[in-house]
Parts: sequence; structure tokens; C-alpha cells
Amino acid sequence: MLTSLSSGAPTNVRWDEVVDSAFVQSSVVPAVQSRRDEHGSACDLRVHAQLFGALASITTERMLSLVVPKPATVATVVAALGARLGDAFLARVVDETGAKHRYCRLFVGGVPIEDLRTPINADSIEIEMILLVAIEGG
Amino acid sequence: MRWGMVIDLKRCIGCYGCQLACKAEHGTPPGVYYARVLKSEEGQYPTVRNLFLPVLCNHCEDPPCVEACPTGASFKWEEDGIVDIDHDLCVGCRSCMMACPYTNRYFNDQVPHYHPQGATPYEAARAAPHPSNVVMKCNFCRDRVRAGKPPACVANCPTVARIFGDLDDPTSEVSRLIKERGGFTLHPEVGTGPSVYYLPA
Amino acid sequence: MNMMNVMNTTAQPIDDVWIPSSCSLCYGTCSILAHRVDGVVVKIEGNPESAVGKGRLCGKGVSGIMTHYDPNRLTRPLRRTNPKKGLNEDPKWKEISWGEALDEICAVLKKVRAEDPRKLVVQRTTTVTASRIPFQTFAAAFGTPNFSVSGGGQHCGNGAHLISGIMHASWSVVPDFEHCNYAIYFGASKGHSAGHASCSNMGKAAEARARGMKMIVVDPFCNFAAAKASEWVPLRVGTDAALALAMCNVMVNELGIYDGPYLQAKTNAPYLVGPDKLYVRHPETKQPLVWDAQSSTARPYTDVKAADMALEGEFTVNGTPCRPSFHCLRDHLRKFTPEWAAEISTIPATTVRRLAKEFGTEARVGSTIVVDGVTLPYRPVAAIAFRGSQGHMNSVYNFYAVDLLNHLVGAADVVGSCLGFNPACHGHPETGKLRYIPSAGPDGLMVTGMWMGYHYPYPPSEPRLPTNLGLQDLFVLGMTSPFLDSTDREEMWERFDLPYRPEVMVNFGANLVMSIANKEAVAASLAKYKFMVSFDLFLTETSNFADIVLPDCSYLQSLDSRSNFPFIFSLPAGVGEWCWPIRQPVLPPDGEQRNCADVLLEIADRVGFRADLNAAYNASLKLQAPHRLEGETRYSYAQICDAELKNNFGSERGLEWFKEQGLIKWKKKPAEVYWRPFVDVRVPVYWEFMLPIGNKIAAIAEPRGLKIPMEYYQPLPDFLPCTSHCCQKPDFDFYAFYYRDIVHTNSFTMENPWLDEAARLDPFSYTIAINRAQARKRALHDGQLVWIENEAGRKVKGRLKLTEAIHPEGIGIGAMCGHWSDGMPVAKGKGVFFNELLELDWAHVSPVNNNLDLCAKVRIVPAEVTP
Amino acid sequence: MTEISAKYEQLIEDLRRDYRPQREWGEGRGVFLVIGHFLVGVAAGAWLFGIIFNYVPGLVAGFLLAGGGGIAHLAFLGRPERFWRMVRHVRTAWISRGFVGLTLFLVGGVLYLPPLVLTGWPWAADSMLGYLGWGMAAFGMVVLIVYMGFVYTASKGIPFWNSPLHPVLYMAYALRGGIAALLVTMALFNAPSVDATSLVTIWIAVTGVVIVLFALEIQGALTGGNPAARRSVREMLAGRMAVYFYGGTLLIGLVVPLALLSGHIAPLSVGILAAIGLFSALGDFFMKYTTIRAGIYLPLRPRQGRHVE
Repeated sequence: MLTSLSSGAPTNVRWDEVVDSAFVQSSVVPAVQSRRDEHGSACDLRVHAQLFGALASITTERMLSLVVPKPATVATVVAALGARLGDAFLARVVDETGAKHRYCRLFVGGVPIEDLRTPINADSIEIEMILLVAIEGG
Repeated sequence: MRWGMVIDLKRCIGCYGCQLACKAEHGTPPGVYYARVLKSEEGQYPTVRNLFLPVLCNHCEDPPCVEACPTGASFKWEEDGIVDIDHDLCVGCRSCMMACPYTNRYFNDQVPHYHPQGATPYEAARAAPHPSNVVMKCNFCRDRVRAGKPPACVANCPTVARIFGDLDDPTSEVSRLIKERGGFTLHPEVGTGPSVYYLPA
Repeated sequence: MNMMNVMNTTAQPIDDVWIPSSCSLCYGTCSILAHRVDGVVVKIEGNPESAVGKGRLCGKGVSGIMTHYDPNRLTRPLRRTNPKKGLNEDPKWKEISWGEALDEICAVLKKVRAEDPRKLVVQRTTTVTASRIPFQTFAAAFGTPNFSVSGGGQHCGNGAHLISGIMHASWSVVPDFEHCNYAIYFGASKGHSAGHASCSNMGKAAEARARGMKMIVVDPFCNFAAAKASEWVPLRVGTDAALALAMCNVMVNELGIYDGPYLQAKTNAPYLVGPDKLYVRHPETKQPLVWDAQSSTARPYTDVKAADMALEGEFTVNGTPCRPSFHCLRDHLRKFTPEWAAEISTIPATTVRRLAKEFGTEARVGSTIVVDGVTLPYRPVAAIAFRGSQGHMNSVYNFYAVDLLNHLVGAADVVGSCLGFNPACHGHPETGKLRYIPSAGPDGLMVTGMWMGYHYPYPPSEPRLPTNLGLQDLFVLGMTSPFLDSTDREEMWERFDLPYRPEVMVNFGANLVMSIANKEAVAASLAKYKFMVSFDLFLTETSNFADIVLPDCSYLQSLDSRSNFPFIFSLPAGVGEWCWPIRQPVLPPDGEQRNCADVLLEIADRVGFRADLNAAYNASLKLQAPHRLEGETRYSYAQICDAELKNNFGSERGLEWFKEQGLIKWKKKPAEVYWRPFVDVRVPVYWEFMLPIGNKIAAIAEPRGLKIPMEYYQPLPDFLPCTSHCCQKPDFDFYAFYYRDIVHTNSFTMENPWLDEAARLDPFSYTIAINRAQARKRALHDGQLVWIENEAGRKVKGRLKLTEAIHPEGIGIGAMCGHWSDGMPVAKGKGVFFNELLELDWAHVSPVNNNLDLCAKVRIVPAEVTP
Repeated sequence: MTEISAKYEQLIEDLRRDYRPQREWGEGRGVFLVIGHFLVGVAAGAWLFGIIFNYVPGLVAGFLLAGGGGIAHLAFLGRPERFWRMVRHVRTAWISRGFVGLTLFLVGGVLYLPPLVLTGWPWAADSMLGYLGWGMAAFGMVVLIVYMGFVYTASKGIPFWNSPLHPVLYMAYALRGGIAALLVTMALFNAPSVDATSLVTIWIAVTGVVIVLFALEIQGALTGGNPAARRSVREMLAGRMAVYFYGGTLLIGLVVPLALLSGHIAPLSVGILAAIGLFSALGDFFMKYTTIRAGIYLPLRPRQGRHVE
């Protein structure tokens, strides 16, 4: 790497001015788009949920379908699942503040979703959820 | 030409990488070390200094071991100054070990493997071929050097503390470093003219 | 690097190849070339093509052959026939077939998964980084949160990794060896011994030394880093925070040195703090407020130009008096005078002042430098802490205090400063995969872009009534936990009404009995498991507690698409290249050895959770279509590796491509290496979140009879003593501590005869280092056999090595030696088993991150009159 | 623990030390080298005095002792089957010179002795062959008396040996050994054909010289400024070798012979003289044994001071 030291009196670089916005990803979450548009009531979202690991172990039905009213976000779907599966489920997915536990990995149509506020613009989605192990070392 | 090595004691951290890379390269039997790392300290608490000293055969200009060897098993390659041992000639009288001021020669009367269960496949391939009851020592990895590769200890040193080159060539890196950094040899008073130089830490 | 076929001068061998792969003698996982001739590996060298090791290996790396070919390796599954489990119980092993072994294992796992999957504890050694994915996914798919990395974390990471994560978005920190001029190490050896990216760092540190980088090493023992330092500063064991805090005080309050613009733009220093020690927040948005010097009003930090944010001053906002965090920090620091620090650390006040002045001056606050045409802040100083300073009751504050030195002068992830290991990556230039960048989380504070596991350092998750055996969901700042094995674990579990108990353990290579604390404590916990299966290379002290032991493949017989973790773990920090090497088999398994990853897949199939396992792999490898694993399809581990490689680097770069090439690499950009100015995130120089967490934990724990000492949960660091510092017993004059030896990894490598031989030739590896004058005073002499005894009466035997290079109150011992198992005959009886001196209970762990206190007050009792 | 693994453990121990003792010469099979050196020295001395006093049994004794010495040397070598190769480096190596000397001595002895002691031998002692033999043996004898000390002086690795006095000392040993041998043989053949008093006088003189030379050598080692040499002296006078030195070298080799000589214990007789010879020789053996085993290698440490910045 070529380097050269700034000469002259040290004038402090404005840290806030160095910020290059192009580098930072916009935090606008892309909506989940429908892949194949199915016929169905335009105001309902059909959800096919698949639960794995610890989530599967707390319910007998690891594959379940449900319908949520639109407009929906991933949060709405999780809430609906919670209503269906109870607090034992919810407690493992979200914390008291309603934020998703980091170790809960959630995929809509195979796409990982970090932000539960992600809106869903589709009539039907497949959602997969699994709890990964939180801790690590080394 | 005269092969030589410069060991930069400022870079060396005494990690034993050279000692073990050498074992791996030559499969030397237990108790035989072509390369070693010595550790000592100087000064008094709290102004104390750890000293790490990697040692190997010094490939002397005027090697006492060669002089003392009755059979010519210990000899110096005229073309490159490497001091070597022809194990087929060695009678195992060990006078070279007494003649070497740097204690870098070892008499191989050990079993050629480390585990009591016997030789591992690696040892069978690499250690077993070493003749027993003869004296062994470093030969600057002459086979590697002739193949254009640096000695194993040089190639592997994680801190790049070892530099290998031609001492006869005043422009070589080794010559330059010795001149610029005040390279010194061990026991110069013995007058053997070592080809291994050290740079002060 | 292609496999090159080499001509052999003598008889032309049928097979003579150099195969690119990855080392596994420690988690540094350097890239290697294995030379195979006629089916025998005859040499292991570093792979010069790789950025991981740069073609050079440490002593361990070149010695791997002897570990692989160890005749004591297991080659058949073993079943214990003696039901009794204990330290002195012979398991009476009987060889069984894989069929029998798997039938039994799967029957047990089926049953426990049906009852409550959390009864399974999955444990792995940290030595093999690549074992993380197979075992994590297995645990996740099985449905247990109970995962252990044996001694890992407890002995290094809970402080170091937590705070490196919060402040640098990475696993660990190093100086920017290329540009740093003044580094001060606190109980760290980065670049001088073992550890993350150890070989690469050895080279970089040597280069820095040659360039003239000044290095100060604060350590009770002058070995490794201290041996090469420009100055060794001996201190009383475990008092690092005292020195660091006093240095901060001198810099800020005596010399007035700090980087205002950095603190304004990149930290929470301007955030206003009320009398309750909490942020003053916007009534609606709840955003922390700062004082806008322009408008002389308090406004959310997001709405004010950093330059206008007040760092000091007394203000009143909506009736509450408040001060910027930095103001609080500055006042808080005043009490840490050099004289106070001298009392605690034994470091003369003059030295403390000098070091602070040197560090502050060398920081060149305000200077910039042009790197590859980019103008960047230039702060050529780094304060580096690791295992030594954070392995104490005061774990969090010790590390926090040291890192404050960096942040006060803006020496964080800029040119010449303290660097995290690659916290920001733009991703692979062609696929864009592996892109990760720190982002602004709650209150604008930094959330790491990449982490091992999902227990992120920030934001800490909400403390709750624990459901994990390790109680990490209560002690949310703790990563790994002592409570799976502690002597008071049952007490803890009852206290928190834990609805289940551990019953089954799946262990990979970890030698738990030796790797956490005293063997009796761990043995008691292991003996309680109804069933334990262990994948091992040898029969260790720990596998003697297993019901079934499975013969594992060595690293020379294994495949891993991810031999290193991306890239915050063991890829060298600083300028250079991004590099993704793989591990591939150089030799076939011996006897009935099987690769653990494939065995785990088969177990999942037999127990019936392959779909979950596939989902877990998709999640943890971030596999995306078309490379996602589908449904219950029975993929082999090789297929999964292939999928990950294609997913990351494009369909044309699958396993076959990587087997040929060994690795893929591309150049790092300055904006990646020196990312801090480019990413709009702040880090906390005032840990406001500590107080609420402490209160929430106390609210759960104290009604249940567990007192939470709130002094550990304050927003600003302090020096809080270890139990050893409080010991008043007569004759207990020494602080025993251990260090990681340069030729050894954990408890594993003592079985390697070459490394064992090197350690035996070393003056210290297998001995007990003691200050010469102190020894003489007690008529103890070099080589004398002595007992080292802790307050609880636990003792270990070893030979003294008198030296000038250790603090008069210190007793230095090489880590995790002193094996006693016959399964590792070379290691047996070598060195001193330090961990025996460590107690394992609530009283001996940090109440914040549950890091074990790794020092013990001891006395020396001669075990013989003359050597 | 097998002998080999014991030697390995010892080596590891030694390599950890700043001052590493040499063990190849004098320990384990290495003791044969000491025996060999001892016998050959005595042999040469015996031959010398045998000729001076024209005492054939002395020559015979010398010849047999040299033969024994040769065998002892072979027993020491790592590769005895290659012994003949040692002829190659007479130009530089004292071991080669010694080997040549011993060979000449033995061959010479074979040519010269038989006609002297046996009847009806193909050639006579005063024939060409006989003279040739006499010459070879005489030359070999000189070499044997001279070379041995130089082997040690040439050992640059062992400062204690590496002293100019060593050769002279070893010559003195040879003479003392020679006289001792004669005293013993005289008793065996029970024919005091040599003037005992002159032998005893020479013995006393040589012993005096040995004592002086040894004192000088110790003094040199102690004042020579070489720590390894000083260590060696310590090993000898107060360390591992002390018991052999005081018990063997001093008591057996000096005190006892002198006591016997004083006549206080018993009137001088052929038997007593033989005993004196025997003890004197044994003393010489221990002298060599202790000197060799007290050898400490030149320590390898970086130059002091070079490392302090």
C-alpha cells in the first residue's frame, strides 16, 4: 500500500465528514415480492409455515398453513403464528420488546429476513423458521 | 561461492518453528537436532531481557570438525562451502563432536522413532533411512538448496528472521545485512570463521 | 496454487503430490501444503499462496504429521463396559462396530429428543474451527440451545470477544502492524505466540519491530511478547484496569489529550446523561439527546451535526440536570490517580504518567495520512488486551478500560491504530457474497456485521428467567458459561426453576476435565450424564467419562469448505488480502475412522431430523437458491461443502475447483481495512445499557436469593479486585497464573512427540516460573519439586524454574499440561496441571460476563528437600 | 528404562543446561575409549623402557597391552567394521596419526618380537625384517606417546582439554605407565634383570613432573578465563568426578605408591614394586578417566550486551 503522511500542522479530519454514504447499505428493507401470483382473495395472505429444530419440538404441527389479512408484514405473520402456537413459541422467537431473537433465523421464500417490519406484497408465501445456537467460542 | 545464513535476533521470537521444520524436513531421530533454539535471560528484575538464540551447524570457513575427522567423513564442499558428513565413511569416533566449538553435532545411537510402538509411516519413510551409530548434523539442506529452494528452517521461519545467501557476494542480502546491522558470529575467538551470522536484537 | 507433480530423483514414485489444505493444530488454521509420496505424508509446509500464514508455519503446524500418525489414535468405536464413571474408574473399553454404536446413540437421541431436546448438550473443542458448523447445526436441528465450547470463552473470550465486538465489531484486536508506532499490550501475546492468525501476526509483528514500532508489554511474566518488547512493565496479576484507568486519567485530565471530533462523531460521548446515570431521551422517539452548541438546545443525536455536539457542560433538559457522557467519564476518571494505580498494580506512578504521555503524544491526534490515494485519520497507537487482562473477576472493566485508551484518542480501526480482525468486508467482488459491515443499532450504537453464533455483543438481549443450562439468557453479557459444570450448578438450576436437566452429551474432541477448572468439579458434572458420546483422536481424560467413543478423522483426512471463519476470526487484520481456504483429505481414514460431520448427518437421518438439519445448514451457511438444501434430501457433507462454496463464489467454483486451487483470495480495499471513518456508527465510551441490564438481572435473580453486585454493572469502568486479591491467609504470598505456551495448543499437542520434546527443551514450558529473589528468600532452588496449593487446599506438583523475568508475586505455569490419561502416553505426566487451582462456582466468575477468574492466591510447599 | 532411552533422557537434561557435559567419551561404551587410550599409552611406555633397559618381557608386555588397546578402541567405535578408514586423514587428524602409529607399532612388534622370544622362527631379530620391525615399532611407539594429548588439544569444543600442556602431560603418563608396566612384568617373570632403583628413581621423577604439569593445567583452566574450563575443574575436584579423582588418581595413584615406596608398610620387594606399578597405573587410568569425563562443552550464548538496546 502506498502511504504518505499529511504534512503541515495537524488539522483534525472531520470524522463525520469522512463518512461515505455509498459504502453504507440503505436500511430500507426490500419487500417480499410474490413469485407466482396465485388466484385468491386480494385481501388475504396465505402463509405456509415450516418450523424446524426447537420450534418444531414445541408443537405437533411442524407444517402449518394459515391466512392473515393484508397488508401484512413479517411481524404480522409471526404474531399470527404466535396466536396459533402460544407463548412458548413466541418466547423463543421474539423478546419482551417484540424484537426477533438474533438466533431465530427466518426465511420467506428462501430469503433470509432480519427485520420483522419487512412488508409482504404477495398473496401466498412460504416461511421457514429455525432457532440457531446462540453462543460460540474460540 | 560460500553459502551463509543470517539470523535476525530482533525478529526471532523463539517459536521453535525452525527446530521443528528441520525435524519435519529430515525426520531426524530422537536426540538429533540439526537446528535448535536456546533460551536464556540477562539482567535482573525488572530490567531483564529474554534471549532467544537459534543455533545450527555454523559451516565454518575453517572447520575444526573436518580437521579432526580421521576418515574424511566430515568434509567441506569446495564449490559452496557447506560442511557435510558422508555417513558411509563415518566410523563413529565422535572426535568431531569434541572438536566442534558449537555443539551442533549429534551421535545417532537412538532408535529411529519416537513412539515405543515403533516407526510411524512417516518415520519409516523419513527417519529409518538415517544410518545409526554415526555422527549427524545440519548440511544447510543441501539437497533443497541445489534444487533452488532455501533451507527448510529459512523457508518456514514465521518471522522471516533467517536469510540465506552467498557470503562471497558483497551485494547479496546476507552480506549487506551483516555489514549494515553489525552481524556477529558465535565464539569468534576460536577462529573457525562461521558462515552463520547473527544480527543484534 | 495447483497440485504440482514433482519428479523424484530416485525411483519414480507412483504418487508424489503437494496438496493444498488447512492446518488444525490450533484455531489459527493456517493454510498448508501437504507433501504426499506413495500414500505417506512426508512433509507439511505453509501455503505461500494463502494470506493465512503466508507460507510459513509455527512449530505446531510443521509437526502435524506426528499427531496424525500417532499410533495411539483411535481406529474403532469403543463402548464402556464399566457403568461407574469417575476420575479413577477404568471404563473397561470394548471395541464395537459402527452399526452397534450408531444404533445405541440414535436410540438414546430419539428418546431424549421426544422428551425434551434441551436435555442434550453439544460440546466441541475450539481447536478445530471447522467443527463449528457441523456441531452447531446439529444442535440447532436437534432443538437444543445447550452448546458448549469447553474451556473456550471461559478462558479467553467472554471479556475479549464481547468488548472487541462492542467496540470494534470483531472477535479480537491487534495493532495495525503496518503503520502502528506505539503499541501497549495488556496480558496479550498477539504476534509473538499462539492465537488468532498467529503465524501471520508473527510475521507482521516482526516486520513492525524491524520498522521500529515501539512496544510496551504490561504483563506479570516477561515471555513471548514481553521478551520482544521495547519495555516490559511487570504488574501485580489481574490489576490491568488500574493502570489503564490511571493512564486514561492522566491523558484526559492532566494532559488534556483526547480526540474531540472522534468522540463527537463516532462515540456516544456527547449523549446527555441524567442523575440516574441513564441517557436523557426524547419524550416521543426515545432517542438519546445531545446538546446542540449551535442552537443551545438538547436534540436527538441524529439531528445534530457532530461538530456541534457538546462533550462537556452542565445542562438542564426538561427540568433534569444532565451532562454529556464524556463529561461523566472525565469526572469519573479523576479518582484513578497514578499514585492510586501504583498501590494496586505495583507499577510506579512515574511510569504510569510516562506511559500515558507517550501513548497520548504518539497518537498524533488530528493527523491524517494518504493510503492508496485515500485520506484517512492517522493514529499510530494501539492498546491491546487479551486473555491475561480479561481473565479475572473484573473481566469486563479490565478490557473496557484498556480499550478506552484507544477510543479517547480515536485510535480505532484507522491507520496505525487498534484494529478489529476485518470487521467490514465488501464481499466477494464477483458474487457480492460474504459482504458484512457494522451497522447502527439501538441508540445509534454499533452492531457487528459478522459474529460467531448469534449471541451478539450489542445490543445485548433482554435478560429473562433462564431456560439455558448456561444461564446465558439471564447473564446476557456472558457468551460461554461455567454453569454447565460448576459445583453450584444444581443450586443455580433449582434457583431458576430450570424445567429440565442435562442427560446426554455429544462431545467433539474437547477435553473438558482439563480445560476449564479443577478436575473434581468437572468430573462430577460429567459423571452425571446418563449418556455421553465423544468423537476423539485419542482417549483423553474426558473420553474416559463417555459411554461410546467414536474414532475421528484427523485434519489430514478431513474435508471442510470453511476451515476458517469469515473473516473476523483468524484472517490477519490490516492491509492484505481476503482469503478463503478449504481443508481437503490428503490421506484416507485408518481402520474404521469416520469424519464426524458425515456421522452427524447419518445420525440425523436415523433419528429423523434431516429436514431440520438441512434447514439449519441453510441458515448458518446462509445458503440461497439454487444452492439451498431441500427438504429431507440426504446430502453428504461433501455435497454441503460444495453447495456453500458455489453459494459464496459462483457455481463454477465448487468443491472440485477449490480442491485444485486450495483457496480463493482478493485484495482488501483501504475502505475495508480502515472502515471506521466510512461507516456511520458510534461505540459506547459510556456503557449506559449496563445499569438497566444489571437491574433486570437483579430483579430476576435477587428474589431467588442470588445477590447481583451492582458495582459490576456501572456504565463506567472501575478496578474491582479478584478473590485472590482479597486473600488474607498467611503464607499465601503468590498469585498463580497460566500462560499459553508457544508450542502447545490447549491440552492437545502435548501428545505430539516433537512438540513435547521442544517443550521439554524449553526452560519454562513444563516448569513453574518463580522470581529468583523470592525463591532464594524462601530457600527454594532451581529444579526443586514443590506443591502449589490454593486457598481451598487444591494443589499441583511441579519443578521450579528460577527466573528474573517474572513479577515477585507471580507464579507462571504453562497452560493445560499434566495429563494423566494412558490414552495419551506421550503427554502423560508432562508439565503442571494449572487448572486444578481454579475453583468453578459463582464466587469465582465475573458477575457480568461469567468469565472465570483465572488467577489463584497460592502458597508453595516443598515436595522434596533437594532436586 | 532401556540404556538408550536413559541416554535420551540424559541428553534432554543436558541440552537444557548452560554448561553441557560431554558424555560420548567416557560414558557407556565410551569407557572403552578411555581404556584404549590408557592401554596404548602404557604400551608405548613399556616398549620404550623395554628397549632402554633392553628388557624383552617389557617389550612383550608393551606389545600385548597395545593389542588390548587396539581392541578396546574397536569396542568404542560406532562402526568398528570401518576402522581401517581411519588411515585416510593423517594429514590433519590426530586420531588417524594415532591409528597409523598403533598399526606400525603392532606390525613392527610382529616382525621384531617373535624371533626374539621364540626359537626356530623363519627370520632372526637382527635380520632385515627384524630391523624393519624394530624401526616400525620404535616409530609407532613415538607416535603413540605423542599423539594422544594432541587429540584432546584439538578438541576446540572442550576448553578444559584444549590446552597446550595436554600433550606433555600425556607423554608423562606414558612414561609413568611404562615404568609401571615394567615393575609389574618383572614381578611376573620374577627376574629383576632391570635395576629397580633406577626404575623407581625415574618413576619418582616422572611422577613429580606429572604433578607439576597437572597443577599447571588446573591453574591454567582456572585462570584462563573460560567458564567452561573452570566448570570442568569443578567437576573434577568438587563435582561428579571428585570421588574418582581423590580415590583413584590421588589415593591409588599417588599416596599408596608413595606409602609403599617409603617402606613403612613393608620392606621393598619385587612384589611391593609390582604393587607400586599396579597402583601407579591404576591411578593414571583414573587420571585420564576423570579428565575426559570432566569435559564441558563451550557454552552457546549470544554475546552479552549485544542485546541490550
